[in-house]
Amino acid sequence: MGLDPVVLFFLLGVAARLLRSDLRLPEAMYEGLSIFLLLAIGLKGGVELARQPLADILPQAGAVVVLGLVLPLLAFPVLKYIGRLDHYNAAAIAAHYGSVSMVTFAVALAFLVDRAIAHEPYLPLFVVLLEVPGIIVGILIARLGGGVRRIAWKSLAHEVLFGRSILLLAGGLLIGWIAGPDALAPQAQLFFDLFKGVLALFMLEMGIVAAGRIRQLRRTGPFLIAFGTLMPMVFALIGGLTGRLIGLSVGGTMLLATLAASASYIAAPAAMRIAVPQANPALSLAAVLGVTFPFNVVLGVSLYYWLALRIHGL
Amino acid sequence: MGLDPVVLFFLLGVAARLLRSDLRLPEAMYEGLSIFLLLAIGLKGGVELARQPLADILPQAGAVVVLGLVLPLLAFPVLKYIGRLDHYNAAAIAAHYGSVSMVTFAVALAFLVDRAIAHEPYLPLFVVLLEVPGIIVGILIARLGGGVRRIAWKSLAHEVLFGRSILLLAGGLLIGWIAGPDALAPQAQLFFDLFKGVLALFMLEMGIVAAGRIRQLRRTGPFLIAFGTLMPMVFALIGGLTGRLIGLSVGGTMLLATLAASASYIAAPAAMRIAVPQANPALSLAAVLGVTFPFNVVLGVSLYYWLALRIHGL
Amino acid sequence: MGLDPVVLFFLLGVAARLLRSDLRLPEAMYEGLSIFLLLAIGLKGGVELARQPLADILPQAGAVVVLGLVLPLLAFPVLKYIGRLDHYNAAAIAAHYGSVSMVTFAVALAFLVDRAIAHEPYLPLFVVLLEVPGIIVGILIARLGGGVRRIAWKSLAHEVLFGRSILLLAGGLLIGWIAGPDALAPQAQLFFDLFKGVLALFMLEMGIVAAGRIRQLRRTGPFLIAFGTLMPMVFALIGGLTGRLIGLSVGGTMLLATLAASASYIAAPAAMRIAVPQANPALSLAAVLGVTFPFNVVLGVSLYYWLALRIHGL
Amino acid sequence: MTTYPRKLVVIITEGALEAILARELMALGAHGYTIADVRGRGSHGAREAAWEADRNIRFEVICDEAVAEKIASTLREKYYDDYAMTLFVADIGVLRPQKF
Amino acid sequence: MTTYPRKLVVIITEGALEAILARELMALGAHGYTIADVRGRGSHGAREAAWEADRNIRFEVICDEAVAEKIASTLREKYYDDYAMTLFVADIGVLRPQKF
Amino acid sequence: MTTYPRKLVVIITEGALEAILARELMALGAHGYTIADVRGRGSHGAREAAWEADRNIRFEVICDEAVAEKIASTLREKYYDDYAMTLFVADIGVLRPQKF
Ligand SMILES: Nc1ncnc2c1ncn2[C@@H]1O[C@H](COP(=O)(O)O)[C@@H](O)[C@H]1O
Ligand SMILES: Nc1ncnc2c1ncn2[C@@H]1O[C@H](COP(=O)(O)O)[C@@H](O)[C@H]1O
Ligand SMILES: Nc1ncnc2c1ncn2[C@@H]1O[C@H](COP(=O)(O)O)[C@@H](O)[C@H]1O
Ligand code: NA
Ligand code: NA
Ligand code: NA
Repeated sequence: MGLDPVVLFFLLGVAARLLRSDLRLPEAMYEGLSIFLLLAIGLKGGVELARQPLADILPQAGAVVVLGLVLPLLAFPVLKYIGRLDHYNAAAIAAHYGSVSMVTFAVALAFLVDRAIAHEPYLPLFVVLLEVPGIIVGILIARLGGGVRRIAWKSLAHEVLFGRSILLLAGGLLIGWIAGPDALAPQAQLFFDLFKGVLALFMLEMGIVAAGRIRQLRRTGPFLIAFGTLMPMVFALIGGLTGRLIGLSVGGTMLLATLAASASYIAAPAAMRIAVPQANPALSLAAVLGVTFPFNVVLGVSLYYWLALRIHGL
Repeated sequence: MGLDPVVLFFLLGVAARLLRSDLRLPEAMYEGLSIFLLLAIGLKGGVELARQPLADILPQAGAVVVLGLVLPLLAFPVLKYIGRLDHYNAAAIAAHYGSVSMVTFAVALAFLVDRAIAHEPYLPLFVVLLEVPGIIVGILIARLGGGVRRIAWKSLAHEVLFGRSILLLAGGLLIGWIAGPDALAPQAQLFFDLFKGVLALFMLEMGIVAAGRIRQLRRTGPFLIAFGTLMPMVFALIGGLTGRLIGLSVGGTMLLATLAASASYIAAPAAMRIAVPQANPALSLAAVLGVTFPFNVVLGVSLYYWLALRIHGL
Repeated sequence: MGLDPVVLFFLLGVAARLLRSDLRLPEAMYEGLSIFLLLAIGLKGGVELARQPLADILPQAGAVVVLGLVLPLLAFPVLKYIGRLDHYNAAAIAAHYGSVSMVTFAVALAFLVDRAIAHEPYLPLFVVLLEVPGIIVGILIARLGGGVRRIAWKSLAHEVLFGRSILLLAGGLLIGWIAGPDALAPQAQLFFDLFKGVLALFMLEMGIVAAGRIRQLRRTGPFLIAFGTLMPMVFALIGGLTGRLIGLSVGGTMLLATLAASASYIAAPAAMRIAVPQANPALSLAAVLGVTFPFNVVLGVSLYYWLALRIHGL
Repeated sequence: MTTYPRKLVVIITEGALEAILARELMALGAHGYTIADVRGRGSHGAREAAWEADRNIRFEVICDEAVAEKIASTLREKYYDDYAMTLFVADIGVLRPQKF
Repeated sequence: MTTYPRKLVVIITEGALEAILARELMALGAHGYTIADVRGRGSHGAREAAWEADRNIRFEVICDEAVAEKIASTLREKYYDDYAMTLFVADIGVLRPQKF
Repeated sequence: MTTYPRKLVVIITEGALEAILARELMALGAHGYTIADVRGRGSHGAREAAWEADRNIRFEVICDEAVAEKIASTLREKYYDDYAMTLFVADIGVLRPQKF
């Protein structure tokens, strides 16, 4: 099969940046593409959700939320005691890894679709469910340990729950669920047929952005590099086992493993800047974008598929 | 059938705004999507126009222009004497309601296409014809009643006739008409197949924009809310009767009713800021975007279809 | 066949500008569309390249590079001695005409595809090969004749080789070549099926930009108008003969003629501003965008097809 | 560094006025201007640049005192009443006095 | 031309603060503000506006000296430590003293 | 409010110079800069930002007088002849003198 074109686009972006090319996607295009991807994933999931009884999914959904609450609690002590990061930075990075990356999910989804590997079609719902808990736990950790500093909880809950990415994902889910596949057919040519092409374009941009974070890794030292590759693998294992536990297929297990392994670079950074401003965003973004995102899309996705097979004893 | 997805996207935008989400479409995307929609509607109409003798349409076109001249004359006294708005504001709002909304038309068109209801395919021509007269009448009213103030008529005619929206609609019509369906086939995949998906995205943005105008309604009082819902219904009746008179089918009658009921938020506001600067744009936009646009796309379109059926005695 | 819709979109843009319409594509859209076109042409060529042994193309590629080195050397004396332009301006304009226009190529390609005329599918490779040499020769001419002024050659090589347009074209080629047609199938719906629609939109913008340069022609006098139409015809002849010589089909010959006839308005202007700042960009852009680009897309493409037929004795 | 004193006139107003003000400024004697797309809030409420009617622009004009005065008084008279508009003047220094 | 002296406070900071600062400035007594999207470099490194976390904004506030002082001291206390932020103050003149 | 006097150097020029000027300014001793995308008109005609070769940028540098002077004289010498460029200097006040 070789390298997925989506990964090649990512590498082109990385190369452009490392070669100091003037190639840049206009910021409006970055925003437009990410709005498209969030909506499309939501719609896809919503259309599938419409096909089956919600009650069947509820217990799974509960388990997934618990997963989202547990992951940052595991990451925090590693960051604080092994990585020797200060309290705020450890909490903020834990929040990033507790939350998820929608684009990493999209790459994993494309991996399965290309290979015609079956998977529960309602997994986009889990993206929504996993995005928020990790962030909230991270903020709680930061508060409990940090000095007293009033946090505007109301405005923060807002920021997190009604932030762009949750709103588009959840909104897409709802629209897909209400409208159903037939009513959405006229929109399908835009949102579904063009999905992988748009994802490729976005990966080009992600390559440029990620490569821009690599330099910072030199300053932050080897810990973040190790953390950014090892933690996702551990989280993938936990996510994969959870998937098995709640009865997901191999494909679904792989997707949940990938979600657990992925780290947020949209919702979490925005929330941390407001809720934990003492944390240095250069650190978290170096780890998330400079290490984990590239690792996941280039190697991780195949690895997590292999893992899902093993977990299912195949 | 339930709610059209296009309406659901609109409601998602409204919700995003009312929930004070940070969701915003970049302005370049707003512009890009509206350029696309204007061109696509024009092209579609032009391609259809190419299929039939122009002479047959000429009398209908004449009647439609007359309709465009009459509507603002009806709206003005209502605004001035019942609404007690000052002369300039009454004239400016009359101009908005005399002109038309291309997106409302697009939603109505999608309504018919989804239900496979026949309609004259050259109706986009009427969008072009109806956009300008209402604006010009509004300006004339403003001038005749207002104090003496030199208006640069030449530059104004310019602004209105060669403004972005007319140019793209009319340009698309011309290109579609000259090129014909076969030559345009390679472009069809962009402009025609993706139309409803792009319309959905644009409606998301319109929801955000419209909801941003709702707050102003509290200050402007109940008159504009009543005007913004009742006037469109009256205009729809007039438009529908005109449609019947000039021999349009039920679908065509419904489209003309919708056009009459719709109010401009692209061409008219731009022209009014230059030609009738004394008018307060907050008033007209609150009525057009905060009341009439939502009313038309959520309820109006179905209502006008019912109306068209009744007018045709069905 | 009549006018290609792509040309009609160009003319609509020209009309919009000459009529002083406020129609403008947002700059982010201009950039987005051109990124799309560069990638799509590269991908298309790369996919085709994957189908045949590279060794067969190498000698042709060598000849094409030589062509790229020779053309500016022919243009320079004409500009300097007949046009009486100063040394720097003559060198800079020679560089523009020595390089190529990707959009002109795309229009020629669409011309062939619409008429189902066979052509070597790897010609996008030649776009990449022809973009750089003309620019480098132009800079060398400027340096050799100009006063002593240190040029940062390293940063310049950079600018030219890793500039946006080369990077996207060459990157697309590589991705297409590595991934092959099957792996790229999911992206095909975006990059290949929408190509002509996107090209049409871009031509609308090009019309606006080109028409903005026409006024300057009045000041620069008749020489640039003559140069901008005659030089492309001479270059097309040279390009066409080269095509015949290296064994291209009629379609391929026409494409190479068009490439030779075309003048750069992305890579060359950017490089000249840095490397030959003494040259006045108003002159080169008036010739390239105000004369040659319109000439090529409206008339040139058909002319060069006729030329290719004659060269092949048909 | 010898700099020559000039005035910087900054005008923040509705996007709809771009073409008109550009012509007006040149007619009033400016030798140039610079325009940026901005958003903001003032006595006319929030203008958030979400779409075309909601966009602000920011004109910046370097000129001598006489032209600055003409610009300020003309805009005050012609536009202050009907448009969202903010204008201020600052003292700056330029290197090429003949240019401005 | 009679102009009335006012202060122009310019704040260049992270895009993430837009909504918060906008509220803060109004609460501190500003009558308005203007925002531009910018990019830049400073002690926190390059901020190139390639994507959302990398975007700067530039606030411009015309106000009287007291409000300028309150803005400067509040921002210094609340944001200087944790955010990429640059602030400067200039003397300007306005035509309508009651407006600012 | 104690502010420390500094210079604000503003440079409006062709987009093509962005990377070069950014390096140049840092080399001349600036501690940072802010860039905005703008359009405009001047002695080189209209630059309307419709496409890449037609784009202006606006650099803003806060620095001390010595650096301001170096920037102004270097740009004058190296770029004034060949590029559309406008430069002006204003007096401003900053809160943290060590930062600029
Ligand atoms: N005090 C202020 N400081 C900075 N900008 C302002 C101020 N007041 C108004 N503006 C800007 O000027 C525009 C028009 O102002 P106004 O006419 O007061 O609504 C606003 O949208 C803001 O962008
Ligand atoms: N000396 C300076 N001149 C102009 N702008 C600056 C300067 N220093 C910083 N900035 C701007 O302020 C932002 C934040 O600054 P900093 O906190 O120093 O990283 C930078 O990204 C620049 O946009
Ligand atoms: N008098 C002026 N006031 C404000 N901006 C100016 C002025 N003159 C020129 N500019 C800006 O500087 C750019 C280059 O100027 P120029 O070299 O005169 O063409 C123009 O495109 C404008 O953006
Ligand atoms: Na995770
Ligand atoms: Na109407
Ligand atoms: Na050429």
